[in-house]
Amino acid sequence: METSAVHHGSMFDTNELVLNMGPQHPSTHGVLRVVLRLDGEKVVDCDVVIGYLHRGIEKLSENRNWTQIVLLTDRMDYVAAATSNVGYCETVEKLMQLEVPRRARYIRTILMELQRIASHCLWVGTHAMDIGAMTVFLYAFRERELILDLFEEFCGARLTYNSMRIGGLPQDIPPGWAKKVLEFCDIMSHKIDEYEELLTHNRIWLERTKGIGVISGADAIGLGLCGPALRGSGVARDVRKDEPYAAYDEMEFDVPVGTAGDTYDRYLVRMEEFRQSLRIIRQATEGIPEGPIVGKVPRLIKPAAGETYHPIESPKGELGYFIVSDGKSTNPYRFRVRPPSFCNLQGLRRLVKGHLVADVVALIGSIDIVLGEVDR
Amino acid sequence: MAQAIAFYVIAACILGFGVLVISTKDTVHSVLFLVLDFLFVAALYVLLGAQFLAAIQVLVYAGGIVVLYLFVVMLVNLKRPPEAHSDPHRRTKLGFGLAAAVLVELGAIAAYGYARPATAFAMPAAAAMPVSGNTEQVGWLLYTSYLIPFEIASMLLLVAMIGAIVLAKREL
Amino acid sequence: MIDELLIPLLKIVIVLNATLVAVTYMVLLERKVIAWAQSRLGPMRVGPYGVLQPIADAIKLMIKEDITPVRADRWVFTAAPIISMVPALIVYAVIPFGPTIHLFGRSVSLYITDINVGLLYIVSVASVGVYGIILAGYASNSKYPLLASLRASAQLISYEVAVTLTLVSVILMAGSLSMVEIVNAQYNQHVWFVFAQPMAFVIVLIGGLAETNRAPFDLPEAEQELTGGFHTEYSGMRFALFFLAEYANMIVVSSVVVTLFFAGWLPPFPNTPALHVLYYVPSWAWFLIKSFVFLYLFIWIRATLPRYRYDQLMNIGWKVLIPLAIVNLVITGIVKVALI
Amino acid sequence: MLLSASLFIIGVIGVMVRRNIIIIFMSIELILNAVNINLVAFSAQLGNQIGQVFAVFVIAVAAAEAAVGLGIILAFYRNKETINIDEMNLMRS
Repeated sequence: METSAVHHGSMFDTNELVLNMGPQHPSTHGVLRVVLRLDGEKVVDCDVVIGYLHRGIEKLSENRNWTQIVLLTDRMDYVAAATSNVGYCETVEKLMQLEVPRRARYIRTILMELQRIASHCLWVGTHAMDIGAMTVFLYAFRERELILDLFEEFCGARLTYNSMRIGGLPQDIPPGWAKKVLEFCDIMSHKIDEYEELLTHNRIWLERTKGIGVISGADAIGLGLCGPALRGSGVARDVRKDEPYAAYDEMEFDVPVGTAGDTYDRYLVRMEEFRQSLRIIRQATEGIPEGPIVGKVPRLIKPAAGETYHPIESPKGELGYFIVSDGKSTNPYRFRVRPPSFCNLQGLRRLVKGHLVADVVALIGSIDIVLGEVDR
Repeated sequence: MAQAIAFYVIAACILGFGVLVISTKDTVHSVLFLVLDFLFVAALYVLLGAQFLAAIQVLVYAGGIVVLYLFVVMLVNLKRPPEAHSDPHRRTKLGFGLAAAVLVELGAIAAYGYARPATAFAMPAAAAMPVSGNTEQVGWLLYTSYLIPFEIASMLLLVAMIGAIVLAKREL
Repeated sequence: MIDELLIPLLKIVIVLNATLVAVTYMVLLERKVIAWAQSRLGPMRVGPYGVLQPIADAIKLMIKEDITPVRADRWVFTAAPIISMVPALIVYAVIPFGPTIHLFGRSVSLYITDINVGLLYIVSVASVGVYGIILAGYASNSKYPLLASLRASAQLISYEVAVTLTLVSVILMAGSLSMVEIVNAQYNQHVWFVFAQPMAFVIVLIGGLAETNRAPFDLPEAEQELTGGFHTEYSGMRFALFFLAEYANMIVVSSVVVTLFFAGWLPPFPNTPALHVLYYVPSWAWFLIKSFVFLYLFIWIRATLPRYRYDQLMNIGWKVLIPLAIVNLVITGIVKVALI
Repeated sequence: MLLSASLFIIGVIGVMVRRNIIIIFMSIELILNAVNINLVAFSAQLGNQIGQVFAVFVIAVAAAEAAVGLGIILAFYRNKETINIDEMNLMRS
């Protein structure tokens, strides 16, 4: 593999040091490799090298039948597997023009928002850990554990759920589950305050995140950033609001946006998203309608020839599926994912320039990437 | 007796490490030997009853100056030996010659000293050896009789500091 | 003969061993306290509540393979951990754990030696400790350790300036450089120096945190940034030496803080006759209790705070602590002169 | 005295023989230390502290010299990429 993407001439420039960060580095969140060119500790330039976790999910999907692909989508954003599942199922439903029962859409919404909280828990933990606050990490994992328990009760798995079916859900929620979700919401709202107490007004935290990796709204759009990374720069783009799917059109929630576009604002946006997610979960759980959980799905899933693109708002940003069906075979003709982590990652180079090595890890944490999704 | 033994051991170490400092190929090793050398010099000071100076020696020399050297060595970190080229014997002869001259001169002084034993120095008092309050006495002298030199030294340090910053700064 | 040779030797042996044991248990304490702060249990498997964990750790570190990187500077690579360990240990020579007491009919002082430049000795020996870190970074022949060691040495040197300047004001208060005399001065002046010199105390505490590379100033070993910092390439016993040196330095810093600002071995309110009951607790116990409080504080801080960035760290050192130290020194001088 | 003289000689040899400017600087430090040893020895012999006071001055001067000297070396290295003293002849050419 050609990895020597570092620009030439640096060998002879004694003032610059080429530092290879990753793929085995404690804070590159998986197997990201960042080649930094340093002047002292200042980052002059950086190259992001990806592909260490490439499993060919897109190509693989073209050789699986439509139901089997759900399982593969689990392995993309493995900290938010349910969201990937829903995104795929909804795309196929759109392709087949299937009607999903309202109950299923509500439960999907609850699961996705739980997943968002779980993913943000992981993010806040690792992000704080990268900046040196190790306690938040364990606190956040404690709460993530509660969500994993809820998922386990729902579908039996804790990480890769495979919890969606085209046209609905594999099974209904277990009795008493809704009550547990509400209990969790009560616990979680206190815990968010606890994280904020440790970080939001901490002077060291402020100094480490304010003014770091500033990016304007226009630049962020230009780079194709999405999700909290985009909203941190003041662009109120949220697929849940702009192109509602599942049951979001029936939910009431706000889209938090930042102003400065720095690491701190991205942090604040995500912290507020915790609360908004809880709000959505409460509304959805209290309003789960009765009814079937699976729509009228044909025995053999075989969409008519055609193509479609369907975005959803994953915890990391806009997750879109582009699927082409030739109408003849029982597998997609073309399967393409627009992963938010991948798009956000290309902003990294722009963000880290001129900052210090210590900021690089803060910024990697701040754009919240999952390598499984970047490489697929 | 014990003092004499200690003195000779320390002296041997100082000289040995001194030789190593100038003869080692690797600059970093050389710096390391320099540190050891200075530590032994500090030990010698203790032996001579100058604890304050010993502490200063360790603090300033070992803790400060040599760290600076080490920094510079690491910054200009070169694996290639800088003396590989350009005839190494050009000034070597001169160096040894000069050293020999100094040695001869010293020998002469020593011989002279033995020939006319101690009249000029009556060695006033080994009894007046300060035992404690060494710091106090040095401080007292520094701030009374030698106040002006002291101030000049501090000015020198200030100037040196500014000079070093100006030199080391990349762009003004 | 016994008084001159045997007792000092005995004291050295006791202090050295006690230090090493204390250091290993310090590691356990840190793991436990942080675990509690993070709603975990910490080590629980070795012995009841994990109390034998340090022994297991020691055995593990000793029998681990000791790797020297191929392109490392072999001699310096081996010397570096030793260089960082030795100063950390010999500092204990002047730390007074207690006054002179009577034991088996002899008067035994609870310190190894009391030299008249005690504080200066600590500062200068501590300044030698930086070599271990620099050389480790250099000898590893690897970029992360090199970066870390440059960071570490710059950090140590700049904070040393602030701490040393501050110590001068304490010396002014006490009128002596000897550690024992400093404690006695606090007895004679009827005040713990922490109340007389609150600013100095804060500066020394912060500087002490920075000099021991503890959070939030643990940049040289910032795991998330520089993998392992200067000991990235080290393993086995050599790594253990660095580790021990760090904790030994922590104990030194807390001991120095206790001695300088909290009257060392004296109980609280030493001059109040009503509270003379407190003298029934042995002096060394007071010393250890006070030190323990600070060690706990260090651990607590580590569990709570994020890490500073390198340039911020230097800013605090040069633009905040050193000016404050100088101001403090000048004020102390003026007050001292005014009182005379 | 002999000790300090010998150290002095080692320093002189170092200055003359080595090409590496950093080692030359270190040799100068050795020479200064030799002087210091002398001063302290005399102070101990004569039983007064003046020698030590001068030694303090020498240390201060050494520190200043090291700072400026190393600054020059760094500046020079940045421009010329060498620490070989024979190649330092800017004035001449």
